[in-house]
Amino acid sequence: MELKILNIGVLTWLTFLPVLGMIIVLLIPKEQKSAVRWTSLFFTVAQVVLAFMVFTKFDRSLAGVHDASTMQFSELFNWINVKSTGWFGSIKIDYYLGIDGISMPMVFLTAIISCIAVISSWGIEKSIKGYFALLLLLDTGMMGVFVSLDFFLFYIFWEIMLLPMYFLIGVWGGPRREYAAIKFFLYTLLGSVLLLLAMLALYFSVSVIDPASGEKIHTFNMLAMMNPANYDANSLLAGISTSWRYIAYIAMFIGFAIKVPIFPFHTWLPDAHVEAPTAISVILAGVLLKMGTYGLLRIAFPMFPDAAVHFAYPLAFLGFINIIYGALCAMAQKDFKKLIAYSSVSHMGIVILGIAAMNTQGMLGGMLQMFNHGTITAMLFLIVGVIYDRAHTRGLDDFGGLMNKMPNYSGVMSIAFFAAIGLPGLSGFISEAFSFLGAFQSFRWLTIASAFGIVLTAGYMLWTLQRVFLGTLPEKWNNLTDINSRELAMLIPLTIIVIILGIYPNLMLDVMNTSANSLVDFVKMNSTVSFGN
Amino acid sequence: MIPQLTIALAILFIPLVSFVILIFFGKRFAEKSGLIGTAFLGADLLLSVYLFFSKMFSEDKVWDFTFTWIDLHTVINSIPLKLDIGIMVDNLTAVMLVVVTLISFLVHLFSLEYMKGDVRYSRYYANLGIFTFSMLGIVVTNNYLLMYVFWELVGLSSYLLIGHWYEKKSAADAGKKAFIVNRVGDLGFFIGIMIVWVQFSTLTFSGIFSAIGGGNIPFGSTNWLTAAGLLIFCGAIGKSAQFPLHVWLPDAMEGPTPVSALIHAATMVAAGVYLVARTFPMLTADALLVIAYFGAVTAFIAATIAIVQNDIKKILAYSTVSQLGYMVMGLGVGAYTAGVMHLVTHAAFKAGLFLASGSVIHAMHHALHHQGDHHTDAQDIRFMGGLKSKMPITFWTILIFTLAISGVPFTSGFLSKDEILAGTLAFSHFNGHTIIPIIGFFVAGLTAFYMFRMLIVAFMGEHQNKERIAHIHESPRVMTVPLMVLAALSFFFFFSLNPLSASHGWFFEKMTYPTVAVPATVAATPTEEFVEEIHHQHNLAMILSVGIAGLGILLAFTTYFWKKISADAFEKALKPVHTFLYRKWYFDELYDATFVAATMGIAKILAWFDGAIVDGIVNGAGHVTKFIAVVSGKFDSIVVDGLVNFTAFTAGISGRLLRTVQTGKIQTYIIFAIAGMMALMMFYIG
Amino acid sequence: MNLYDIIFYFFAVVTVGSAMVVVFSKKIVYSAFALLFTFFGVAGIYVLLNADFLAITQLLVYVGGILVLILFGVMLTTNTVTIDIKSGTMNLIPATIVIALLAGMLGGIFWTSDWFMSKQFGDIVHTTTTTEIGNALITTHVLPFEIASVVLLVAVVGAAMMARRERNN
Amino acid sequence: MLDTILNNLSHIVPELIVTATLCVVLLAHLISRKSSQLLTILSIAGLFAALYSLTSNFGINISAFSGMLSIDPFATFFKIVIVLSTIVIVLMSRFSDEVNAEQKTIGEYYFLILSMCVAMMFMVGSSNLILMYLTLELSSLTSYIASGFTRKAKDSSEASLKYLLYGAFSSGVMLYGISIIYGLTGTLDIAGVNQVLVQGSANNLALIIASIFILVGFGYKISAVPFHFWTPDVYEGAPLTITAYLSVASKAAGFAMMMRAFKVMFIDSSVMNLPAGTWTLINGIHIQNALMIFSVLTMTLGNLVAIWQKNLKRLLAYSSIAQAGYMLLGLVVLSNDGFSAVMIYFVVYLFMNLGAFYVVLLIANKIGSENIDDYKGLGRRNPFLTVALAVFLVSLTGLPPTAGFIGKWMIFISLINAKMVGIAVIGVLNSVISLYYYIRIIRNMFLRDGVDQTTPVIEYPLAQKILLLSLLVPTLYFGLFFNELVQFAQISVSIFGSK
Amino acid sequence: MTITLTHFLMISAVLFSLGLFAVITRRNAIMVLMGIELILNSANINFLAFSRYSGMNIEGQMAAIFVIILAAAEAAIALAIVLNIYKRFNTVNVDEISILKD
Repeated sequence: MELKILNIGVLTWLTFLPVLGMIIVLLIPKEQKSAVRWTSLFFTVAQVVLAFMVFTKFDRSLAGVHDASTMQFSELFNWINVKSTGWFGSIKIDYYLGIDGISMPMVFLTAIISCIAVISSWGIEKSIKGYFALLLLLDTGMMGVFVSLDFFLFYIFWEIMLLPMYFLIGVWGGPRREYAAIKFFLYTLLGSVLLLLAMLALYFSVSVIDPASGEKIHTFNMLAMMNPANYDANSLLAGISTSWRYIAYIAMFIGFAIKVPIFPFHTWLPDAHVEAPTAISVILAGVLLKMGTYGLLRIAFPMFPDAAVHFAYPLAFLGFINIIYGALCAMAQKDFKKLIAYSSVSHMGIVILGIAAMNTQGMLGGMLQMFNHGTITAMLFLIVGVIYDRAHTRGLDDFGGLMNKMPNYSGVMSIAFFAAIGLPGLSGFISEAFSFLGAFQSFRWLTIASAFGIVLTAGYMLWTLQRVFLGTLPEKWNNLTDINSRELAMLIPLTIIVIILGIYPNLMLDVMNTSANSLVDFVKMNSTVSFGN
Repeated sequence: MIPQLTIALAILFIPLVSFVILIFFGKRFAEKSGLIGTAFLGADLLLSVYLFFSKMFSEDKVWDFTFTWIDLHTVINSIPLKLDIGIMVDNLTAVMLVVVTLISFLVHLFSLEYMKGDVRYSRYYANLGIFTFSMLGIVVTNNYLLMYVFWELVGLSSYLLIGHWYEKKSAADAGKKAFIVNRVGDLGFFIGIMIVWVQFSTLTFSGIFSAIGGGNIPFGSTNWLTAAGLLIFCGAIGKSAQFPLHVWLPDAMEGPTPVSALIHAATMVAAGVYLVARTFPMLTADALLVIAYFGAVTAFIAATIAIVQNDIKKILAYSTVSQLGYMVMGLGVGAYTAGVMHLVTHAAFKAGLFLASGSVIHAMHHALHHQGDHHTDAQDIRFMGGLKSKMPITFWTILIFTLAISGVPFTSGFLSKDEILAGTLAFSHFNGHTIIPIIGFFVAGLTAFYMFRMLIVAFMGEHQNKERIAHIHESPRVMTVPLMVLAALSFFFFFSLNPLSASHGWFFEKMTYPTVAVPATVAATPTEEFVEEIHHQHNLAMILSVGIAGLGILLAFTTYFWKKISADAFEKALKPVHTFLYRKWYFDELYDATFVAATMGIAKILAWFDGAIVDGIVNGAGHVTKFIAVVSGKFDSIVVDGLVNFTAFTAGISGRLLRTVQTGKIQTYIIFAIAGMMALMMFYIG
Repeated sequence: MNLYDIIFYFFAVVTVGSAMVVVFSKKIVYSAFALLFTFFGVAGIYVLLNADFLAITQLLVYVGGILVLILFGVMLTTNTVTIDIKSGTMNLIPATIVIALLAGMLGGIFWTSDWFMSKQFGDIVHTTTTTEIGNALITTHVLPFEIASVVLLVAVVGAAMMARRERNN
Repeated sequence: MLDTILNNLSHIVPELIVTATLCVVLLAHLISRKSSQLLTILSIAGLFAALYSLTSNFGINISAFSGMLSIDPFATFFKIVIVLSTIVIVLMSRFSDEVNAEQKTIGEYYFLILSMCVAMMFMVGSSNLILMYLTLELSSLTSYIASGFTRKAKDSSEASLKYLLYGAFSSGVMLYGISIIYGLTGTLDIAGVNQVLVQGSANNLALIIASIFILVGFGYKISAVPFHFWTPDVYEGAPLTITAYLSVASKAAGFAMMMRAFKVMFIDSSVMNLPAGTWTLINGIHIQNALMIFSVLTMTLGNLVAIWQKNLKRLLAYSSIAQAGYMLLGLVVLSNDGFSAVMIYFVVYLFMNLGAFYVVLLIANKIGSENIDDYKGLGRRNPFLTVALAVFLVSLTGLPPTAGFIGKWMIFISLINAKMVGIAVIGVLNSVISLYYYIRIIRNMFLRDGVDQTTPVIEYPLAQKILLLSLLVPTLYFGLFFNELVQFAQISVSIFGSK
Repeated sequence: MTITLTHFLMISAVLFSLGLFAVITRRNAIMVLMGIELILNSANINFLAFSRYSGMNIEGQMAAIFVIILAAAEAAIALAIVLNIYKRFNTVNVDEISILKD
């Protein structure tokens, strides 16, 4: 599948459109605030349009995962080529983009969430140029992570996001923004340096024949790293179930787990969410968390199938802890945003549980849950943002009876809440159900235990709903206004997605299905194969 | 898809259309929304009736339509993995469709007057629509997946309906409680579904049953089959308010009374029984036994509680729980048709009871409002009394319903109840669990007693407050017509032409026992033997039940009408028992003290744990102060510190220690350099 | 014990003894003068080591140059009115420990090491090395020699800059 | 002999040009005491000429002056780094109010910078222990004076004294070590030393002690823990330009000398069965372990103490200590790719560190402070300057897409290639810690508001902007396109007299 | 007992240690400089001793010459710096000169 605009691949467009937007935003004079906003909006909308084009043109029958020939819209150019010396092979790094069923939904999600983040940032007044420039840069980083197939490139994008995020939380955040920002930064950096080491270890363990020169070279090509035949016999990561392989897997896992975040690496999340401005919370929950699980699926599982299978139960156990622990923590929160943040922990646990099952249902469920959680939690954060913009408080006990005062708002809110609870007919249900169904096949008791999470989720969600929306309206909120059309504009698309995917999940499952099956088969098949022999 | 199924689909979606129209354009229609909703339901009812008759006169056992919703393109246990969903109509479905649409229609009709002037009038009708849709969905689906989907939707819509007056904290609480308690049951249901799915890779009823019939049982163990059945039954425990999850139903009386009629009499609570009926073929003898006991215990507990309640709706609520227990017990003992039949008959008279009570409450409200009395509870039967003359239609219909529920001959209730009791006798005959029929008969007596207690106290005797009674009027026609319709349906001839036995009526003829799929070794008594035994026990059951019901009624009249026995004296003498019953066996308190408290406690502990321990895992001595602050309950003010701070902390401490070396005195530096040099030498030499 | 040995021990005692005075003397002027003797002693040792040119250079540069510089330094940095030319000590205990250890270790290795020694040690001709040094300086060691000139240039310019008196402020 | 010497002279033309320039600068200052601009122009011209003539040394790999000096790609590479950084420093000095205030001695200032440059250029090529000592001392002597250049300031004077005492002590100890080596091997030529040592006749104990003594000298020059103590004090006290120069050029020269010394002196060239590009040390010399300990200590201490600094110069001093720790990792692996990683790091370090110092200098010119607290709210007052500083700091942390990442990345590549995973983990964890203090500066600039909100926007001339850009662009460029850089470093890794 | 290389080396070791001791312990900057001169002298003794006992290897003597040159240059610069310090701080006691510290 190929799609080119002006002879440049569509994935490049998708990735670098925001950078283009950023440059233009930086060139606009500081005073023209609305120009800045509209420019940002234009570029993100363009990105959505492109993503939608890619989505429609995407060939559902091609698997991708480990197979370069079925990667779609792929672009492969040589980027770095250091000629080999007598004592050091040549360093070849490619600009290699491509998507398959694992990344397609994420690409789509990223585009939508970024666009919505721009809309929800309309009210930002402080250093508006800087804000939108950073937001667009962040967008590029996220998109890049999901489309790159070269590990080095992936890592660059992975890290590029950190700094914009730091500033976006740190400058435009709440009262404890500095703390939250630095905490986020340090945590994720800690994870990514471990990832870096694992990446280097992989690099030196894998070598392929360079088609250009015919010599054997090390490579950062992810697909090459997945092929057991490419491993050098005596390299660090050769063999099967060796301690080095386990160590590398765990290092990588920690890197990704911090992003997800998996207990006990989750503590940055509540702080970051609470302090971040609404749009950033939306991006954090909507896209950033998915990068962790995406990394597991794209990198950790296929490259370390033996370790992935070996650690499947511990992984599922962590998923279980996430589900229950996140839900219980959410229940005790008094801050609306913090509650949603913990609910994210809980919901991401379902993703973990699903993908740890290593079967089609679980994998699909997990992947779909990634997408669904992205949309649902984004909605929830937007909902909190709407009320916070009006009332300047997020205390759950400060509210009550908003249902009467803000009926439209409450309508959208109900959908988001019930989607989060996993109500059938809304998108969360089918993904959770698949995750559990898949997990049950692999881990019977653990899944039963995890399933208690759905009761707890209903508990804290409804309790929240009651505290904020039901009951009587306190006097002080008598002048609250209902949701305005701009806010509706960002919530309605997500609502539509949530409902459509609830009724017809095939729309998304179709895209992922072939890849998920392929991934499961690939991991299973290679988990008993010795690498490099 | 055959045309009849298209009609079934139409029946399913008409209420949804009603919902969508009313939710989006309700404001515009305002007062007309009620009429719109009622009209839609009327059409729905007509279609259902048509479908009912065409099914009854059809030779086909079942009309089924299945399609693949999600295909996972993979194979597991050599079965292609895909999610098939679809709809089906068999006799059970056809009957249930009529029951649901009929009750729903009547409730719509009744509400036109009852809910007049409500702040969210159109929203109310919209919610009724979505509720009816979900309930119909449960009925027409042919697989557990959709069943679960609609199951949850029923939960949602009941949440909306119960919490309709959400400004009242008790109403919002009740809605939440209903949803969460149901979720607990659903959890079991869901786990059951997981077992089934993992084993059979399909969720359609026919697929599962044929797989089990083919000797394929979960994880190769009949225990897992029993477990799967019981877990699915968990869903029924939740929805049908069985012990121990019955606590939500009485609270749910916070909703508008017609809603109670709809969801707590005829539909939502019936869903659980329906689920058991659907699952019947895969239930093992052990599972059925457990189910029977759950039903019996529920019936007993609820009946005892109902005796001492004063709130008219609470009494009805507990009587519902009790009757649901009856049905479940009926299914559990194997009296499939009897259980289902009781579901249908009960739907009619219980809906009638609720609507009638609604009528009374409506009148009381009206009167109290007139008086400017906002303290008197309009639902308390002790404040009623002597309403007979003022509200004749209501009184007479309610009398018929009460007779029906008490199992007096010539009523529909008698027919179904009698069969269930015969079933329990047969059951005990086969396996010796005599406690089941004993409870069954005892509860029948209790039922008669408390129902007549309600009737007598509320309608007969003298009204205490002259002024109030003057303002009490019979309800308008839109409210009384549904009562009359339901009263008519409470007579025997709709179900069987023989007033004393239903077993030869059309219902028994059409509603045949499903084919049991479980392996013979674990199956319950074979159907033929069992039916044979029921026939043997029938007369005994009839005599006993009529006798006991009569006893109960007599007792009620003696106590409350003739006042030969002082209820107060009894109450005083048995104070602890009374309190125990009045407090509903302390179930709520127990749950609050255990599950709720434990969950919240754990949640709080974990939240604290998250903030203080996980986050600040090695924050060390510096955090002792914070620790103390946490203990003293100042959790909110605690600054949550994390690995960041841990890093900063240890790094900081060591950094600070290392800084002290930098004294600014050059010779100290040189000493350190020499010392470092020496250390290195020692390292190599030593 | 031949003459060579006696001369060695004489210079050794002079060197070490005066060095001790340098290090341990309370008065800085004493130290400075003791340093003179140390330099002398070292020069004597140079002679014993067949380094006549070096010995002379030592005398010229150290005694004639460095020592004078140091004495100037002492004079310029001590207030001559209140003669407080005592200099305190510090870090005595750690210094003693560290230095004792180091000295012991050095002595140990010097005692035990087998050094790179030419086989023809016995028949060394005691000649002057001046010619050789001269030759080396313009052939093999011309680069260090030239760099040394840069060093001196830097020293001159730098010292002049540092020590220059500031006018008008 | 004369012919040889004359011939050899042609290979040190760059050094000669700089030497000539320093004489000319001195004279020019004597003649015209007013124009400091002329001095800058002369210096820059001379340096560029030297840079140009360096290009003719590409590919030459010979030994000159009777084995005293190696003219090899390795030396040429470092000479380029040194000359480049000297150019930047000269330009920075031109813009430094602190330096320009000393109008009377400005000639000496440029003279000192240039002589330091000459000393370092010789340092990186010297392959004789006595020449090493000599050039090391020359560069040190110039540094002592240069760091006391603003001699009227107390802190500058103190820095100068401390530097002097510490340097004299260290080089004394190093000289003593050299003398022991001489005793053990009978030669001062590092290749000759190696030949003797390979035969295994030398006493191990003496050799260890001698090598540790020598290490003291090197450690002092590159400020490795525990020989780093002078660094913070001197960096803080010295003029900013000198601090910047010391942190880059001086360190580069020290590293080059150390790498050459160890590689030529201590490797066992008789061991054959090693992978290409790696080598092993002579039996009994455990310099590898020592370096490992040094590097870990150096980066950890540098990072941990830096967290507490309030003065930006002092913070950067500790940061440069930590950076030296990372570079030492490249030596630990004992392989060509480790060496080339260090060399790449230096190029990167040149741009990012000088860039950071340059911004600090520009800001100090305006607000007269190097205190981190005074940086609050600067982001608003001059976005470009502060964003540039942020980029340099991010690069120092080692985050993509800046060049600093590539520097660290190459170091870790060599570590992982050598399967030294444990030490690599320590390295990456350290870079996480380093983020904590670098980000503090960024935080103050952008996240905090200044005390005085009304302070005007900082304006500065175009020339200063151009210099800033010319440091900023490579910092970003090499982060994404490091092809040539890596290739150049890999070619340049060859040292005369080693395999 | 004849005089051997070791004798010379012992003198050198003693001088080196004394020099270091002076560097560490004396508070007066000039005394510290004297200590450094002792260290340099001790190294020179080593060079010359090794030079003689390894068959008149001229390299040792050359090294010694350069050391002497450097010692002279260093002394000049050191004294200039010390004088400058004296002007700023009015003392040459090293431990009192510590405004730069953590």
